[in-house]
Amino acid sequence: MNTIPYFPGCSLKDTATGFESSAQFVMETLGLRLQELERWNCCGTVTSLTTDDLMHHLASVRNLVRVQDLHESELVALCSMCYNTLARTAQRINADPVERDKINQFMDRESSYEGTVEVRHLLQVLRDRIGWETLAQATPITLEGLKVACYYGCTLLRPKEAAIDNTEKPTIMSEAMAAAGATSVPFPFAGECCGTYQVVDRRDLSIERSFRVIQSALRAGANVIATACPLCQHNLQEAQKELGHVQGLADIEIVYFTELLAAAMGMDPQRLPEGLNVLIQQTAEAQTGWGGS
Amino acid sequence: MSEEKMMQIFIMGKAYDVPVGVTIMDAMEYAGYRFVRGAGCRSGFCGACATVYRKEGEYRLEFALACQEMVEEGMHLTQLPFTPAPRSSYVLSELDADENVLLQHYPAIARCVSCNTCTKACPQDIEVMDYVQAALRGDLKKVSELSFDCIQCGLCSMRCPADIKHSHLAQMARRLYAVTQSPEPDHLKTRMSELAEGIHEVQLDALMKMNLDELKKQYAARVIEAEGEES
Amino acid sequence: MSRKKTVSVENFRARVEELSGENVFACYQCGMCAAGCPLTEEMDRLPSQVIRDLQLNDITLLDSNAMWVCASCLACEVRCPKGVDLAKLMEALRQLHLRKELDHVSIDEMSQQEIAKLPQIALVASFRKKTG
Amino acid sequence: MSQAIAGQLQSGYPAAMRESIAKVEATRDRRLKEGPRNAMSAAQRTQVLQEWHPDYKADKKRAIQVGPSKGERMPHEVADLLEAYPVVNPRKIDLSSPDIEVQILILGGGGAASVAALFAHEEGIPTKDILMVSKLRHGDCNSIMAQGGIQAADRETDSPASHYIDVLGGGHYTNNPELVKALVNDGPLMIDWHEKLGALYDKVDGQYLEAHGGGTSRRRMHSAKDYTGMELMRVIRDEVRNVGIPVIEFAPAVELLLDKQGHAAGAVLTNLETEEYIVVKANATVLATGGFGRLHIQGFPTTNHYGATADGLIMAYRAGVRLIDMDSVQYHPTGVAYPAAILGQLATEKLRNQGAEPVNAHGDSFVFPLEPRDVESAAIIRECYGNNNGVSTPSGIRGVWLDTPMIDAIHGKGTIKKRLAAMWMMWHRHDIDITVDPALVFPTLHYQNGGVEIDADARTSVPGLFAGGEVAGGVHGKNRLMGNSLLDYNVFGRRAGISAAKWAKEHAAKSPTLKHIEAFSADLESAGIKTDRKAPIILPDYRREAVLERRLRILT
Repeated sequence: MNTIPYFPGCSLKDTATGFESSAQFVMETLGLRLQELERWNCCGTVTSLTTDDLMHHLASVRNLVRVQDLHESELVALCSMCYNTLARTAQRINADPVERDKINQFMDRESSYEGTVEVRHLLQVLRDRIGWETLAQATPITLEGLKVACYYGCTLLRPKEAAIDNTEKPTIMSEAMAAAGATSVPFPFAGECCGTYQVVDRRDLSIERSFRVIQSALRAGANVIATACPLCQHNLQEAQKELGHVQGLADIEIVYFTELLAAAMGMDPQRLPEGLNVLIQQTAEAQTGWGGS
Repeated sequence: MSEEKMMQIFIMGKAYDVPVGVTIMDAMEYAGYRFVRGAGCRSGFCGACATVYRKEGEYRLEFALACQEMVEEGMHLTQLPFTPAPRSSYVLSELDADENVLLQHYPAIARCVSCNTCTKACPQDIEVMDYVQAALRGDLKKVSELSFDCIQCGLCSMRCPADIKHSHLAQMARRLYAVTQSPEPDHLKTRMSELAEGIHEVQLDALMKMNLDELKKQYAARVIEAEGEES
Repeated sequence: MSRKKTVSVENFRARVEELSGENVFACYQCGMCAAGCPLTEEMDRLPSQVIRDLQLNDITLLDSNAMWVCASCLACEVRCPKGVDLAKLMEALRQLHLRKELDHVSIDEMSQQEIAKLPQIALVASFRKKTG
Repeated sequence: MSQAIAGQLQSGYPAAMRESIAKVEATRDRRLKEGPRNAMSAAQRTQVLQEWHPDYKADKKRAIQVGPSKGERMPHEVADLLEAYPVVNPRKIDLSSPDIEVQILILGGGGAASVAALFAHEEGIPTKDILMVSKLRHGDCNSIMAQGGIQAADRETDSPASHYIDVLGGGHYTNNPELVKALVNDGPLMIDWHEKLGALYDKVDGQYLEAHGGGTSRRRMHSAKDYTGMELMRVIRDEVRNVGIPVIEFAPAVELLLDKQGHAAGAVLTNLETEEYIVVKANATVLATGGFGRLHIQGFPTTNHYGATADGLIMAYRAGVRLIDMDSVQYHPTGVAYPAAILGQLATEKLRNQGAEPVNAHGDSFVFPLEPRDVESAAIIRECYGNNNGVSTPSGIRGVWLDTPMIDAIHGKGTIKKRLAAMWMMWHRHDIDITVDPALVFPTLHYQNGGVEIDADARTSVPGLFAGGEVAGGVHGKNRLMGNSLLDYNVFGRRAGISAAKWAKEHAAKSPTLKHIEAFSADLESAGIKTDRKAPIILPDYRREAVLERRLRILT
């Protein structure tokens, strides 16, 4: 089976293990195995934005060096924060030999980074390398009737250079959902911020932002929100916990987009979120009439 | 020893002539320093003699244990024998070994910038940054394995730009890993209950009553168990 | 903190421009950034005012909470018709504090119970943006 | 290693030593096939000990002239310190208002002291009423350096009784049976305690990886790679810190205090950095000050830590406690003999229990690799100086090869790096790879077999004074087996802590005095001992004579 170097990131090893296992299932089904880097470190989760702060890019560059050591030039990430941080660092350091040189001064225990690795998000791999048609053919179980709000958040769409799709009108996740037979419902907050790391010292703020996102999806008629970010997922679920009683906030499932694809590909339901299984079951029943068969 | 070969080193800025082929610790004592701090086991296990040096003509600071590292011509030496690193206290039996537990006690690990300075500072050749990273994802097993050789000298923490307290963090991880993922063998539990019943005390009391000749006979009659098959 | 450090104030605007790599005078105050910002309600100065204050070299901007409320979502960045990256300016303002160890989040004051509820992805991000 | 030296060496060894290594390599396959030589008979052991063991050299010892062990023979280096005057003038110490008052004062910062502190606390003494004082840092001790392992009879095929016989036979039946019983009986208990504290013992498939040590009849050596002492010490120290027991570092005790009834009442400490004295009054005092390796008995190099200078022996002796078995010193058979930079450092017995065989300059084996330590040491000394089959180093030291590459040959490639990581690292720092080349070794001063006399409850003859660990004698008799020192400090550290707690709850110390010091000095004088020697010495002095001679003490 073909493989592609893969960076999991910290969350996928503890709080978001379902994201990883479903993605692995999806990719193996499609014949392209995610090959986890043997050694990797936290990407840094956020990009450092000042001109002179290269130290905070070291974490990402180290991971790029490890891809380079495999004689590969592509690295795929699932977590959208990891994707954004790694991709922006790669763009900055690949383009600037002077900065690359400075960074390489710190690489005395590993190879120097030559600026040749590019970072992709799994959605890009699905679109550009696998193709929606192939994906559609690999989904025997239809998700017909499922109304998915594709929530991109910030890091898949901004800045423009790192965006995996149109920053204002992204369709990439909807296309993936459509390939799996689900209906994607557009909603205005698809690219709005969930409050991100503000949850640490301004929880009120992240709850409020996440509340708006869910509310927007609900009003658009969605019964499930698909995300690509463990932090979005966390914040949205925190908002549900906190404000579940408000306007049916708890009535919507929040899952990783890969979990929806994996469900459509027949992954063992035991390994998928309970709420998603129930939702799929109910939707299937509704599609086939009461009681089914 | 006849006519020692000598070389010049610098201890806290002053030049001294010391013999070739001795450790930093021996060289400092030769020069006339008497250690109060900065020397402990003198065998590389206790971490008391953490030493910082720079070699002539090089810009980097290097790190070593004075009792283990040989002096070199032109070394500029100083010691950092104490790192006032705070540690987090805990009741081991009450800890939840979840993925977040190390972060709760040592939140600064989230500040790791992967600069790898800790690894470079480690005189034990430990992949320190890698275990901090494993700690960040709550991987107790990996932290335990990677950090096992740590002698807790504190050089990593002294150098860390994120103010991580590496050795305390790793100590906690190893203990927690041991009690949660490396269970006590059954035969020890069996022996503990036998001891509680006093079975062995009877045997011991019988031996204590023996005279020297009887004891010698017992000793000579021992059957030496074969070396075990180890995997 | 016993050793109270202060943010360097000399050539305030120039320093922010240097750190961010942005030209604050490119802004013509259209207000797109403020219009798109999801967190203006929490800010004591609007994003557009932050740039205006920089243009005016108004050092009191350092006391504003705007830079700490900004979540670096980059909604402003993608929408600015003049290509000013406000997120970078916000980062520069934060850095002026953080480089003097004037942290906005105090790790020592966080309880284990609080941390237990947070995923590390949030902690890493927050500490990178709010501790120096 | 400097370029200049490295240029003359081939992978760490000079050419002359390489010639001998070639002979070792030539016989290795045959020796591996044949297996080790047989162990000696009792008569052969006695002979080699009497002819070659340093303990049997009469002129290296003398009978002590004063104190409770008067007339007993001990090495000159020890006798010199016992027959020395106090470092403090009792009249210049103000005892009227102690600086610190606690229920239990624990002298020492090593294994026994830490274990005593934890069990005293468990016995109900609040942490604030316990004080540990350490000469160097908490954990700078011999306990942290022990590599090979800790014995405890916990397997089905083993029993405390088997352990008992091994200990007594190894100690030539000179041990105190009560203490041996305590040692072997508590062995599994201490391992169980370590498990609950989270120590990481080597395990395979959930079972302990247990090995033989010199003189054992059962495999009962528990290990944590070859960092066993460090793993235990750092876990126990971490727990002392967790519990919050106060520790004052760099503050060694220099004299014990006794009250009018003759009960222990604390100690006088000195702050090593400011040189101030500190008076601590305590209901119970635990002596856990370790051994005397740094006295370099008979000029031997030592494996011991910097502070092993017999302070506890001297203080206790002056307070009236008898010392036993002081004529017996343990030389570890395999100290490093080359390179000179790490001379005398420990090459753990685990190397031999994993298959490395002692081999002479011609590549021939000459001794069963796992004889009791005194026998093994004597055999190596005989091979070098009796049979003249040793290997000479450039600095004029003789040694024999320890054929370490046999370990990987027997157990598979990678075994050394996995199980003997500390050892591999020690030689690797000097450009010697023990997976490829043998290591040169010679006996090194390792352990104080004797010490202060205690009973099974770790009580000394002075009420309120307890002792455990290397400072105490009687457990090992005149020879200690590998793996019993870690067990000793655990078992008797625990018993000392518990006994001290029980005593402290029932006995309040009265006004402390130093009268016994004055009396001891008077005894020295009436015995006609005229000397300017002072004790305890606290730290050895390795400064060069040439520097010391030119010293002007201006700032004192």
